[in-house]
Amino acid sequence: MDFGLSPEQELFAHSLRGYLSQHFPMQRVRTLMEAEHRADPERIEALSGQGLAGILVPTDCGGSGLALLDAVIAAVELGRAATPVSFHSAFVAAPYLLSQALPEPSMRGWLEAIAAGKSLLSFARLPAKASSGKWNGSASFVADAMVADAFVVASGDDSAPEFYLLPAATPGLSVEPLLNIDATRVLGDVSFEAVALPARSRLPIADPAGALRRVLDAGRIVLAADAFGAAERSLESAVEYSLLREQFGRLIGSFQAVKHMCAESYAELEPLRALLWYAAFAWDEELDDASYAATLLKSHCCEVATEVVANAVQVYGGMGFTYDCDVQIWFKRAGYDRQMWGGPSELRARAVEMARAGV
Amino acid sequence: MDFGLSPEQELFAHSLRGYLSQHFPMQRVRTLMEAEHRADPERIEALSGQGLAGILVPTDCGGSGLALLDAVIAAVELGRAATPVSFHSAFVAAPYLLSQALPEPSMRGWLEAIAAGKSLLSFARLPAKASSGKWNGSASFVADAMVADAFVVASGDDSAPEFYLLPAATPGLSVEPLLNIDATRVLGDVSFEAVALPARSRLPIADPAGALRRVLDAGRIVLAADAFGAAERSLESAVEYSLLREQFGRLIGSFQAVKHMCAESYAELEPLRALLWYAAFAWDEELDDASYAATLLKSHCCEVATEVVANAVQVYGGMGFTYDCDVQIWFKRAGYDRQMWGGPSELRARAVEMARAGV
Amino acid sequence: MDLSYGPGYEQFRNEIRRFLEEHREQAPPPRLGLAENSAAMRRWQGILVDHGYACRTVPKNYGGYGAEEDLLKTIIIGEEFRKASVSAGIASQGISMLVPTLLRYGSEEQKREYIEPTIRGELIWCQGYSEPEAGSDLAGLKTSAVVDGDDFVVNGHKIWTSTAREARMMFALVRTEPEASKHKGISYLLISMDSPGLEIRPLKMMTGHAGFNEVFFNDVRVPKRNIIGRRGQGWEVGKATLVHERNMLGASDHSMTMLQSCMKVLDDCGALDDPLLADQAMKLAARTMAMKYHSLRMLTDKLKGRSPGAAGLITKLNGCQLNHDICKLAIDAMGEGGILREGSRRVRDRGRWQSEYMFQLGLIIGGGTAQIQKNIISEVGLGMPREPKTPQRGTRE
Amino acid sequence: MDLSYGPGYEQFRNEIRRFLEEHREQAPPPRLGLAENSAAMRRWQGILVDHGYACRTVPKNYGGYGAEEDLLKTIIIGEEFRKASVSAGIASQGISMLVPTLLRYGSEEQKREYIEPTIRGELIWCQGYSEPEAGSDLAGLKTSAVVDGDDFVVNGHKIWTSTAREARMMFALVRTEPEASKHKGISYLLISMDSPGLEIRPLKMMTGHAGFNEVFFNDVRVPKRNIIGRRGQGWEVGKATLVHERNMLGASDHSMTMLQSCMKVLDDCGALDDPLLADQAMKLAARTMAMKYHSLRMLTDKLKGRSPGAAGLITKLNGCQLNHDICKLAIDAMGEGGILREGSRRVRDRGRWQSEYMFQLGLIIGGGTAQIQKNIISEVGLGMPREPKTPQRGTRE
Repeated sequence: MDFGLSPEQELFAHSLRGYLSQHFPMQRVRTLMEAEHRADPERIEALSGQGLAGILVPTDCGGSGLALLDAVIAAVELGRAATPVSFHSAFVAAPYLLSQALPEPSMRGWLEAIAAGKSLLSFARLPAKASSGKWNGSASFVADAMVADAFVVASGDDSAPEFYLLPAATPGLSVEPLLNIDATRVLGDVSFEAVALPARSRLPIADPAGALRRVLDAGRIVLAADAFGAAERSLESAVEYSLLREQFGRLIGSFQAVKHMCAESYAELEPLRALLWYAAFAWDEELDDASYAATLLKSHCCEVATEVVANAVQVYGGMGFTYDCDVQIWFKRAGYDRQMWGGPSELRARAVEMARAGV
Repeated sequence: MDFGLSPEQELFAHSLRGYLSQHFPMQRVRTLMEAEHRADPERIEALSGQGLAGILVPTDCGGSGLALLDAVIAAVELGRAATPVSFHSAFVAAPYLLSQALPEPSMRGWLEAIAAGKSLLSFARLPAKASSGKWNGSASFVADAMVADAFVVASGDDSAPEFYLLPAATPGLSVEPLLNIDATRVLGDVSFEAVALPARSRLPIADPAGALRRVLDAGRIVLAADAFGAAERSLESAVEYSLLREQFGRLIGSFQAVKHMCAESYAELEPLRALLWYAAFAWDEELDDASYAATLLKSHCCEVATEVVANAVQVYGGMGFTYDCDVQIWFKRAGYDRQMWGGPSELRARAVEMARAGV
Repeated sequence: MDLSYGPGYEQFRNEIRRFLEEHREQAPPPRLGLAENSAAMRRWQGILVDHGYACRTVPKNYGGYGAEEDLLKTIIIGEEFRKASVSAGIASQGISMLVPTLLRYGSEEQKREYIEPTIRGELIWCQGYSEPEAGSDLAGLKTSAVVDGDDFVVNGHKIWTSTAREARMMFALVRTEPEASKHKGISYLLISMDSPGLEIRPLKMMTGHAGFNEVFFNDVRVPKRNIIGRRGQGWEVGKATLVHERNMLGASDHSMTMLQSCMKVLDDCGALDDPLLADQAMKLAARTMAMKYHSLRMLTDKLKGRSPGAAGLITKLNGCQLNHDICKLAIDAMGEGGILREGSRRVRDRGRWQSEYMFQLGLIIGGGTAQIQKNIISEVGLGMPREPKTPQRGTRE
Repeated sequence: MDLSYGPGYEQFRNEIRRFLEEHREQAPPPRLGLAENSAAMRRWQGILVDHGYACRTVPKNYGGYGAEEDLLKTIIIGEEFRKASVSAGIASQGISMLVPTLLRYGSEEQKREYIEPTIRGELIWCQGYSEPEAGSDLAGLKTSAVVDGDDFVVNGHKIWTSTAREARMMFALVRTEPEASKHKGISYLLISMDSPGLEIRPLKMMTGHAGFNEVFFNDVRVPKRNIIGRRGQGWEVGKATLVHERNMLGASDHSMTMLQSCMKVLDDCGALDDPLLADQAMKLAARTMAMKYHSLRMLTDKLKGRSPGAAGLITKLNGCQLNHDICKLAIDAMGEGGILREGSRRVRDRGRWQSEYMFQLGLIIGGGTAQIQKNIISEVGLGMPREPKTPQRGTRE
C-alpha cells in the first residue's frame, strides 16, 4: 500500500518547479504571451531539455517512456508556472497516438523529433471522414495550429475513428489563428480542402476506438492537472498577498472572511490532488474505472479551479483585476482548461452513462 | 407605480403576526405537532376567525374574497409561526376550485362551511380517471387526509382533468396516514375502491386544464411563501441568538464568519419577497408570465430556504440540532415545502419548456 | 400594487417618444459603457439638456433645464431611450458625481464656472478618490495637500481613475489636516490635469483594456479657491454623491438584458437541449426576476419617501454576482468557443462574455468589496456587532 | 504508487476470512451507529478480543491480545468485517478514548481495574467533556472539582453525553485549579454514574431520537484516586485521544457507502433519467472519489511516518458536508416521498435519508464547528494569522 508519489517523482516535480521558475519566470511568460502565434523553437527545445517533450515517448525513440502519472506531475507544474505550451496536445496526445502506431517505421522518426524538441506536433479532431482519398472539412480549436510542424488527426466519430499524420505543409491544408483568453496556449482552425492522403499517412492503430478514448482521457486528465496547478498557485499567491497587505490597520489575511475563503478554496482543491494521481494511475494501469475517473476528475477539478482562481482575484482586491497581477494569468489558464476537450456538464453527462453501464 | 403592499395589507400581516404569536406560540405548536393526526376543530375555527379559512372564498359565500397576494401575506406569517395548518390545500386549493364551480348551488354550502371553519377540505390528485362511474386508484401525499371532511379531487392527466368533491365518508374511500418530518402539516394516502360517483359530485368547471394549472400555481406560490416565512424567521432567530451567545470571550455574532453567513442568507432571501409579491400579483391579474413566475419562484425560493435554515442551525451550533430549539421546526417546515407539489429541479425543467415556448 | 405609471406619466412617455422620433438621426450610435467624448456626442448632449432629457434637474441659471426632481420621469426617460436604442447622452462622473456635489456644496462662483460646461460635455472630469494603500478603506487615503501661499501643494498617488487621459480636471479627496482623525482630515479639491508634476499612467486590466489609470502627484500646485466646502469637510462632501440614485433600476435592467442575451446564446448553441445548462439558466432567470422586482420595491419605497432599510443594501452584492454567473453560463454554453476573445475569428458577440465575466468579477471587488458589503449588511442591516478594532494585533509579528 | 497490500497482509486477510466463516453465526446482527449493549454483543466482543480482531494492541496483562501496532492490519480487519456484513464488535467511547488514555496516563492500578472490563464490554463509559456554555471553546469548561478530604466535590453541567443512561462510569474534564490559566486548570476524572447528586436528562435531537444527554452534578463526591494523570494535566490527557486513528478511512468509506445507496435510490426512483439529478449525483461521485483517494494518501503518509500537513485538516470538514449533500440528493430524488420519516407507511430505507440529512448537519456542527475548522485550516494549514483576541470588544455594549 503506497498511494503517493515516489521519491523520484517528488524530485522531478521539485526540480521542474525550480527550472520553470528560473527559466520561465512570469516576466518571460508575459513576453511569450505577447508573441502568441509566432513559432518559438527555443521554448520547445528548453522544455524538451527537461524531458517534457519526450515524457511519453518510448525510450528506444529517445524519450523517457514514463507514465501518465509523471505527465500529470509535469502538468501541475506547468499550470503553476503558466508555462506557454500546449502540453496536453503536443506532448501527451500526439506522442501517445504515434507510439500506438509504432509498427509503422516512419513513426519512429517523428517520435524522436518530438522527444528532441525538433518537431512540434498537434492533435486535431475532424468530424469528417476521409472519403475516396480526398478530405474536406475543418478541425476546430486545434492547439498550436499556426506553429505545429504536423498534425495527428483523429477523424470520424468516436466509435470508428481513423488516425492520420499530416505535415503542416500538406497541400490543401490551411490554418487560421483563433485568439483565446489564455495567451499561453494558442489555438487555430485547420481546414482541409481536397487533401490527398498518401497511404503511409494513416496510423496503423489496432483498436482505434479504444485509442481515441484513451487519448481523450489522457488529455482531460492533463488539462485537469494544469487547472489544478493554476488554481493551487493562485491560492498560494493570494495567501502570500494577504500576509503583506494591510487594510483598516490589520493584515487582510487576519480577517475571518479572507481566511475562510482561502480555507474553503484549499479544502475543495486539495483532495483533487489525490484524484489526479488516481486517475492517472488508473489510466496507466488500464483499470476498469479509468475512463470514469478521468471524466469525473476533469469536470470537477475544472469547476473547483474556476472558483479558486476567482476567490484569489477577490483576495487581491482591485489589484487582482489588473493585467500586471499574475493572478489574471492563472484565471485565464484555468478558464481555457475548463472549456477545452469537454466542459463540466458535458463530461458529467458522459459519466452518468458510464455509471449506468455499471462502471 | 406602486410595487408593494398596501397599508391594509401591512396591517393584516402585522395583526396576523401578533395573533399567531399570542394564540399559537411555539409551545402550542409543539403540542399540536404531537397530536398530528387527530382532528382539531378548535385550531381551524381559530384560524378561520382570523379570516384565513375564507381568504379566497367569495364574499357572498361568507369569505373575504381577497386576492392570492393576500393569501401569500398570510402564508409568510404561517410559515414564520410554523402554524399547524395545510394552508395551500385547505384554504387555497380547495376553495379556489369550489369557487370556480360556483354555478353548482351545492358548492355554496361547502364554501360557507370552509369560511366559517366548520369544514376542513383537502385537495388530492388522483392519476386514475373515473371510468363508468366507478373509481379505483389512490391519491398520494394528500394534505390533512385523516382529518379532512371532504376531498376536492383532480383526476386524470394535466391536459384534461376532471374535478370531484367527495365527502370523507364516501363508501369505498379510505385513508391511511403518512408520517412526515414536518409534524405541523399532516399527510396521508387516500384510496378509492370502486367508489361510485353521483353526478352532483362532479365540479362543473369551464376550463379544467386551466383551472388545474391555476390551482397548482397558486399552491406552489403559497408553499414558497411558507418556506420564505420559515427561513426568514429562522434567520432572525439565529441573529438574535448570536447577539446573546458568547464563545472565546466574544459574542458569536461579532465573528465575521457568522456575520457573513447571516448576510449571505439575507441577501439570497430578501429579493424573494418581491418575487413572491409579483408571482401572486401576476396570478391575480392572470398576466402572461404568471405560471412561469410561479414555477421559478417555488424552485428558487425553496432552495434558498433550505440553505438559510441550514445556516441558521449552524449559527445555533449544537443547540440548533436539538428538538427543543425551534429552528428544527422551521428546518422541517422548509423541507416539506421544498418537496411538495414539485421539487426544484422538476419545476425548473417545466420552466425551461415555458421559456422555450416564449413566455 | 400597481405596476402602471398613471396617465400623467404616460403622457410624458409619449412626449419622449415624439422627441425620439423627431431627433433620433441626430444621436450618435449607442455604445456599451461610458459614453465617448466626441463632437457628435456633445451636440446630442446639448439637445438632450435643452429638452430636459439629460441633467433635467440642474437649475436654468447654471445651464440646465430646471425641472423638479421626479424619479419616475427619470426612469421613463431611461426606459424609452433604451427601448429606442438611442443614446441617453453622456454618462460621465462629472455629471453624475461632481455636478450634484457642486450644487450642494459649491460656491456660487464655482457653480457658474463648472456646471454648464460639465453637463454639456465640454469639460470632462475624472475622479481621484481611491489610493493603492487605502483600497477598501477609502478614508485611509494618504495623498497630502499642504498650504503654501495661495496654493495647496499636492503629493501622492491615486488609482482606479477612469477617463484620466481624457479629463481636463479631477475632483479629488486629499488629506489636508494630517493631525485630525481619519475622516476629519480630508478635503475635496478640484485639480487641473495639466498641472505640472501630475503624471498619468494607464492601468491595463485583466480584460486587456486599459479602463483605468494611476495618477501621480509630485508637488502639484492647486489654487486654494479650488476647494469645495471647508477644509476637513471633504469626506462629507465626497460621500454625499457616492450613491447614484439614477442607477437604482440600472443594475437589474442590466441583468435582465444580459440574461436575455445569454438565453439567445444558449438557444443558438443548442444549449437549451442540454438539460443541465437549461437548469442553470432557469436558476439565473429566477434570481434575475427576483432582483427585478426587488428593484421595483426599492423604487416604490423611494417614491413614498420610505427608507428601504436593510433590503436596500443587497442590490450591488447580488447584482454583480448574478451578472458574473450569467456570463459564466454563456461561456459554458459556447463550449470551446467560450474562451475566444475579442478580435478572434468566430468569436461571438465580439468577445463580450469573457470580458464581461472578468469585468463583473472586478465589480464584485470594486467600490467596496463583497466582503465589506457583507459586513455592512450584517451590521447595518441585521444589527450584528462590528469587528473588534485592534490595529496592533493580527498584524504580522 | 501501489494499491495492493502485499502478500503478508493478504495472508492476514485470509486468516480473517477463515475466522469469519467459522464464527459468523455467533455474531449479533450488525447495526448502524454505536454497537448496542447486549449479552450477545458482549460474548461476540470477547471472541473478537481473544482472536485479536478487537482492541488488538491492548497488552495481554490488561486482558488484550497484545499485538503490535499495524495500521494496515486494522484497516484490513475493518474491510473484511464490512464486506462480510459482520459486526466488528463494540465501538464505544470507553474503548476508543478511555483505554488509550489509561494506557498512556493511567496508574498500574487504574489499568488493572478498568481496561479489561472495558474492552470486553462489561464496563460501559460515557464522556463528560462538553458544556453548554463552552461549546466550540471546549477548554472554557466550568464544571468544578474542589478537594474535600479524600474526595473531589464536583459541581456543574455536562452536555452532549451519549450513552450516559447505559454507562456505569464517566471520564470527564473538570476544573480543579480555578486560578490557573484556561488550559492549565483542568483535570481528568473518572466518575461513577451511580453517585448521589448526579442527574441525567435525555436530550432529544432534531431527528426525534435522544442520542445525547445532559448530566448535572450537584456536590458529587469522587475519590481523589480517580484522577488520571496529575492535577492540571487534564487538558493534555484528554486531548491526546480526541483523534481516533481507527477512523482515518472510516469517513471516506462511509461516504462511498452512502453514495452507493444514494445511487440505488436514484435508480429506483427513475431519477437517473432526470439529467439534473443525475448531474448532481456525478458531482457528488467526483467529490466522494476525491475524498476516497485523499484518505488513501493520508494513510500512506501515516504508514511512512510522515505528517500529512495541511492536507490532513480537511477530512472532517469535507466529509460531513459531502454526506449531508448526498442525503439531500436522495431526498430530492424521492420527490414528495423524500419527506417521509421513520415509521411511516411507504417510507424508504426506514427514513434513513432524512435522519442522516439532519444528523450530518449536526456533525458539521459537532466536535468543532465548520467555522472553527476553517480557522484551523487557514491558520495551521495556510499560515494565516489568528483572529485578534479582544475579550472586551465585540461584546454587546
